[in-house]
Amino acid sequence: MKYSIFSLARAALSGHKNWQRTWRDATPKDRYDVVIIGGGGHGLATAWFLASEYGIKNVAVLEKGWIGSGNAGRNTTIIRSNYGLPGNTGFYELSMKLWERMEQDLNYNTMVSQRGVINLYHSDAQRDAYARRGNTMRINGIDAELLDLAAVRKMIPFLNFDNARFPVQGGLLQRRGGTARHDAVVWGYAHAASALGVDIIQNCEVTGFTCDAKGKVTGVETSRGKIGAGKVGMAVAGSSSRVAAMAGLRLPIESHVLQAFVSEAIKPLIPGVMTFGAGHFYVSQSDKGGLVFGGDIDGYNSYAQRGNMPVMEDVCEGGMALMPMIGRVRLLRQWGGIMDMSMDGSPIIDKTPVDGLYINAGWCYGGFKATPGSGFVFAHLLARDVPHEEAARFRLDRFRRGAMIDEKGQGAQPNLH
Amino acid sequence: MRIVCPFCGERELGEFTYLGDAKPVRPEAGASEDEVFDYVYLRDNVAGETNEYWYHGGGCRAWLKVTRNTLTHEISSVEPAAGAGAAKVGA
Amino acid sequence: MVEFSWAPRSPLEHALVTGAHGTRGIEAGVSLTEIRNFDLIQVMARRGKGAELAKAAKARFGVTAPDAPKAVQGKDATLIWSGPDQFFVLSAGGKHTLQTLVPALSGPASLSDQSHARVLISISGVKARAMLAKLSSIDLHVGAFLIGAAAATSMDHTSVTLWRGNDRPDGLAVFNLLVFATFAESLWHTLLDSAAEYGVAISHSEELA
Amino acid sequence: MAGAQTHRLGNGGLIDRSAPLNFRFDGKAFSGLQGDTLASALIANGVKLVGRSFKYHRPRGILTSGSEEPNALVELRTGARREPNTKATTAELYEGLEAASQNRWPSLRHDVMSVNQLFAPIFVAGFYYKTFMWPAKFWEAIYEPAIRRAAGLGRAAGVADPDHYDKAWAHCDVLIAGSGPAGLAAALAAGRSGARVILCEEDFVPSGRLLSDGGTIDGVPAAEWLPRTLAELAAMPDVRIMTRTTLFGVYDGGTYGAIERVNDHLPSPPEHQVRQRLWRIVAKRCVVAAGAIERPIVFAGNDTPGVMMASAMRTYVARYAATPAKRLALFTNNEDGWRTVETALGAGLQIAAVIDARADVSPAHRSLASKGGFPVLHGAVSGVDGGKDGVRKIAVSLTGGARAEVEADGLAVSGGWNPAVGLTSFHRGRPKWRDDIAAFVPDGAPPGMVAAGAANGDFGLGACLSQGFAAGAAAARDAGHNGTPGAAPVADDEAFSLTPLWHVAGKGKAFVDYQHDVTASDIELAQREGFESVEHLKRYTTLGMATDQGKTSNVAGLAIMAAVSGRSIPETGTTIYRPPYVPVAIGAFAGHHRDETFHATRLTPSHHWAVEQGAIFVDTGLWKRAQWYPRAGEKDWLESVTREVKAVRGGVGFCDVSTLGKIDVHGPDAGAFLDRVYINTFSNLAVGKARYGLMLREDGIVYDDGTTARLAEDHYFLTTTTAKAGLVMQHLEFCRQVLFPELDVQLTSVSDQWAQFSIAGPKTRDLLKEIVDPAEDLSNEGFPFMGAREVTLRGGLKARLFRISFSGEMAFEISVPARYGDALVRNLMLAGAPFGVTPYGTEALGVMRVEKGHIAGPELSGTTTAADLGLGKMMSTKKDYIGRVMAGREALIAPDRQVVVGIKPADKARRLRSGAHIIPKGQTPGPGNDQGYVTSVCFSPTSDRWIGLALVERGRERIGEIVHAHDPLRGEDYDVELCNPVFYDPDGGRQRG
Repeated sequence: MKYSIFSLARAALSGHKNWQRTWRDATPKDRYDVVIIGGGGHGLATAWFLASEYGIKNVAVLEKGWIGSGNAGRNTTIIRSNYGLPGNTGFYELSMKLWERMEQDLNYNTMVSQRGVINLYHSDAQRDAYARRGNTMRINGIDAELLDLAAVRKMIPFLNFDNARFPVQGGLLQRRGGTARHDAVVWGYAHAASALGVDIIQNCEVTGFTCDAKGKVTGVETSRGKIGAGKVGMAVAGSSSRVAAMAGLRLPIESHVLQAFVSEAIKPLIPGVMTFGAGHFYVSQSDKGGLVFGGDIDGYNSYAQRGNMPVMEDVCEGGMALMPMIGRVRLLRQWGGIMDMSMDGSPIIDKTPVDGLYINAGWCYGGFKATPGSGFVFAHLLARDVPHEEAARFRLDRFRRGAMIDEKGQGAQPNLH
Repeated sequence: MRIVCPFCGERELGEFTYLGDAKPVRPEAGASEDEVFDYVYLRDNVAGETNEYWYHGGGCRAWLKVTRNTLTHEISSVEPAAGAGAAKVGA
Repeated sequence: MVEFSWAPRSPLEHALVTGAHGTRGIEAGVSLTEIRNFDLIQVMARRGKGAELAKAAKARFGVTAPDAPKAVQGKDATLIWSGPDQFFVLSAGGKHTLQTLVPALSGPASLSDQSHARVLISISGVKARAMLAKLSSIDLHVGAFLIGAAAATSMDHTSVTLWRGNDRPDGLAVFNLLVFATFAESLWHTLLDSAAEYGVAISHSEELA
Repeated sequence: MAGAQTHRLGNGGLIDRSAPLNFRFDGKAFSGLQGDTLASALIANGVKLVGRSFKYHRPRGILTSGSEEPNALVELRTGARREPNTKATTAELYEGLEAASQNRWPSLRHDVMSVNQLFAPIFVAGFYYKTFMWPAKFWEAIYEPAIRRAAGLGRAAGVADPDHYDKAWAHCDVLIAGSGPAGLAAALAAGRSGARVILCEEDFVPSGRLLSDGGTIDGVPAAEWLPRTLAELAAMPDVRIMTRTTLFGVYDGGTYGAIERVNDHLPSPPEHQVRQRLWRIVAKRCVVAAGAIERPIVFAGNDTPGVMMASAMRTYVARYAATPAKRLALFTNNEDGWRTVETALGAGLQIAAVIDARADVSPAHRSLASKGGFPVLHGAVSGVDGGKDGVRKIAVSLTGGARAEVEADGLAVSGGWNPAVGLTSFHRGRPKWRDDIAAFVPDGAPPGMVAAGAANGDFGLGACLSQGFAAGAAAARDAGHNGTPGAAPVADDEAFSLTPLWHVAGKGKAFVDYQHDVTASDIELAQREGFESVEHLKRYTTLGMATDQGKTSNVAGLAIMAAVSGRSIPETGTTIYRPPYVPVAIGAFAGHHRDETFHATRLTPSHHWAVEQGAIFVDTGLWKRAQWYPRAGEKDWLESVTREVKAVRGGVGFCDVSTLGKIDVHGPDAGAFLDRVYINTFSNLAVGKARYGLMLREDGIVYDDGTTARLAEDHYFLTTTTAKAGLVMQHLEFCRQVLFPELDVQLTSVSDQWAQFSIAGPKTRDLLKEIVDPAEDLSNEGFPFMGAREVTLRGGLKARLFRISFSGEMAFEISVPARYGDALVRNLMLAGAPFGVTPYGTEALGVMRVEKGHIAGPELSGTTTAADLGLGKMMSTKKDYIGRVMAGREALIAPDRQVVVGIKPADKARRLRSGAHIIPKGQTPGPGNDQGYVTSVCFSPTSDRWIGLALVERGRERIGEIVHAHDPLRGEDYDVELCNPVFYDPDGGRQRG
């Protein structure tokens, strides 16, 4: 059923009794051309692009729990393409362009809202680093503006400009950045992929791989039985090491917890997305009114999906340092997601050394914004067996070769990226 | 999280800094690029009990080997690194 | 030729204003005293030389140097544990200097002068524990942190050495704090903020108690 | 004067009738009493309408008497202290309190947004996902702004919070959440056993529901037992009862978060006091005695003002002597609800009827009904006739199908009780279902925690006391206290027979989540569309996501989902419980870390002198460093900096470089140790000499640099960059303790021990001779370049001199013990006056290092190799060192890497800027020809032009090539020449001279 204000009005007349399931509740078939492990945004987007862009419709997406139960459902919903290094810049812009047409592509309102992303700077050195990054963006055809103090004051007058420990000096602004409704992205891809024939199978945990005599992957073993596959793609950020280990692989990835927070809903206070440059704090305000904010990862390996107090305090300290007007706003919920922290802070999209197994992993805390782009290039890789040109640097062997994509310059220390 | 520093006693998380898995051992001089690559880049990333290095930088500056469960954050043992407390080793 | 004076200046010289601070009209709940004239030598045992150092220290100070978080009072020095295999020798200015300790201890140990790297603040008063609870994650309960207990710890994300000295004559506990010199002014203001509601009496002294 | 408290009983209650308090709600003056909450005071004044709902703007009243309140949210206080979404049910009344209703315009009674109710047929769950998509541009321009304005509830102040917060630590053996019967009993047992106890109570008085429900304990009325018990606890020195304190979270290792509302009961905090305090409580054991929350029953019109939880109704009557209704009805499915009838009758209120959903009512209640003269109707409430002025009539579907109507001005509802399972579930534990009470109860808990009493699903007073006492005694024992807890307080258990009833079918909207306007039909729609998982249900309908965190709505919501999806409630399961248990002010988590005290500040030994000089300071990490020293008449920073540079190059200047990290490396193996951490060799450095060193990370990338001097055979003095000082110390300790424990080496930071100044310029020796004892030989022979040794200063002070140069001039660095740093700088000024000595800041320092082509922070970007920086030759081939092997990887030694090179503008008058990119001349900039970027620039007074350093592909092979500096961000494009990065004195004659 096509969604629109008209269908909504029609449905209202019948008391909304005629709406269909948003996606089909599929029963696993014996075999698919492609099996995607992971019913998050990336997995579902991959399936949709396989079906819509590459004509491969005999596809299953296997999800251990409910779709969107991983990081797609527990992030801070920011979209942007303000990256500075070759490999990242083009890819994230590809993703941004796909965000810009997502609702029309999917016939689902994912509330993509380009209200702007500003990274504040507090020193000359930071300004210079942002200038370098912003120029990279411009050279890649991406919008970027370097704002001075006066321009920032005008745009976001409520920051602490007067008695800050590290006064704001300016910011790097990407007006096309913003937010999207994270759960809706999952549901929208599921809705559209299912309509094209993709089977979305929830409560189906992959427990192993099946291989032929030559070691090529022929399918997966799951909690709902064996499922054959021409190719298997894994898009299970947070659990990548665990799934890869079933195929005998060790990855340049650690799992870390990233906390996020939301405040009580309040009337509009903050226009776009802001990141504090002198501490760990970034914030936006959801359409529902909650301030959605976060900061640094907790810093130790974890699969516990919950964080500890020091980071919670650190984030709120950053918030109060930047805009002490939020002191009396109350923090409503705290949660934690498991990040695939890679050794250079950038993702991995590649074939693996195991024939027939493909990997999409290592998104660190930046996976949400990559959702459509990741799906697109992963679908390309699965369909064509060669990397998409915008993902050509996200190879698994780049660490061995020394071709890291290290935006933060922190090296092989995942918790510092 | 609270870590029982073998030197200081139980302390709060904020006094410690995490490094990572303590299983990989730095290869000897003359090791191949592959061996060193493995040491520097590849991780088991265990979901469960694992040994890891923590630094009590906000306290006694000892490096510690902590056995911790990454699913529950439960810590089952803490030992000093080999060179912390070296004055007590046989000369 | 210009005549020079080499007057030492405490890192708290600017920030410390003697007298009352915070809530007035009540008896000050917290006393803060900076002690300015001291020598502080860090003694680090060499590999395998722990026992030898213990012997040399005993000979020098008349007490057994701590090998656990404790502060031990010798006849003219306090030995404060500062980490595995190491302790501080705190003494009145000029008493135990690097020059005088090197001959005695440098066989089994490495020595570094930290006299200028730290500021020494003594904290007491009926509200001392309440105020320290805002800064320290250490349990300072009367039964948990006894006289002579010490901790290498952090306050407000800044490394400090904290130990409990002898009680005041009025029976109140005394907490001594060694703070990095370049952080001292900043942490001093934090101390004052934490203590202000209880009323603070501020002073400084040349003398190590 | 405010109006009379028309709905206040003549006697009773725990309010102080001698202490009237004036307050205003929506501008109207009222009066209440000390001991009131805002909610009880409003009730005492007959106010029923207090808020509007989120989506439909329906009129709402007060539903509960606690922190689970979904409806009665107000903006409390005004101006900078305005607190949106404050629960009237927990806000203590104080003199002069001002509160305003939210989410309405122009007024609470006449809210034009209530027009939304007309669109209710369209505004169903998730409707926005299906529309607002065309045209695409309209989302940000039209739809979204409208939605954003309509959403949200209260308004934040929009200006800085004027109040202060702090944070504190507390430690105990036994931590208890809640001071009701179970919590008090636990405290008694643990306290008597000798344990250190902290009891947190969110209310401003302890005792929990004992205050409202009373009872008989140890043979005496609760009102008698309570003061006795509280006195016993108060007499125990290690038992601490913290009221106004909510335990909101449990973290690892027995760390708990609690928020103390220190001064929220006053108009503003007294001077020197905080508004709220965040507690980090470390406890060996925790007893959760947080009680239970009464749950509503979902029926049409259940959100009408005047419909209230039965337990809240009796709290208002018993505790506050305030009457929400004069003639009330009760709708219950359990025995406990009847207590409200008893309380109401006791207070002289009329009972219109009791609608009991169960088949049977106890004989005692039957006789109560006949004595009280009210009917007991078997059935369920199917609708409410009423509006913003409250309840008028209640429609009842009787068992068997008949209908009835009840006239009443209030309806008390009891659907049973849900144990407060938040704290026990915050480690992602899922509670288990208990059929006998039709509720979820804790199924395990985080380590060290146990639930007792109502929080554990055992609601009877006797059970609460005995369980709480047993839990407290066990907790004390587990924490190592073996004292005798004595006898437990004893009481009888009340009956609690319940027939589950979640949803009564009927016409009209039946609310599950009041605040988010989620109705039973929304849940049915979600199920129809496949959002059957409880997490999907929550996210699709927003059930349980409002400020009340679903305390009154979650279980009912999933019970309805279970019913429509044909599953049992336990099969349907719960969502994950997330902290905090109640919303907590962000300011409290920050404590005093805001404004200038956001982070600590480090000051150099010459700081206060520099302040006297009028220096401009720059933040470098935590440091304040003098950036430049303006002089009168100088028009901008550039003029000052240029003067400083010229003064150094032409005469002598000094700069405080105490911020560099300084590490003493001691021990017989110190040299061998340094050989392993640096790419070059230090074991062969002569005593009395210094050497520049470069350190890699294990991945082969440059980590840090600095000079290290050998002061004795077994003592090196190592310096790091300012930025990396702490990290290098950590790294070296890792090397020492973990990687190379066999080496006999000791490390300690002496960063703060030494005040260190760079003295530079051709007249450096002249100045030093004034300072240093005349016996010291400072000649080139006596103190050659890279020499390092202790010297005596005039007056006898010992200092260290290092003949090293960052500026490229004849220079020394001088170190004195830090407390003499201030004296040294003053003496330098005094002694240097004849030579025109000039203090210089970090800007001039930076200019001179760029002129010399020295690398610094911008080049040490964490992605550059030694070779990229032109220092590849330092990499020893004769030894192993950290990073050696990985530095040899193919892409790190590729010939087309970006390497450091000098740049100068083709047009000599042009200014350079860092961050511009390098593009081959004549090409259109694009990702394919982006060959590098400008890392550092300065105006070089020596060259009389702007110069810079850049990282450029094959840069060193291209010296002399004109390339394009592309800076679209700043709208600049210009030609620059690639050149040798050493602009000044390339042979180094000046620094050696």
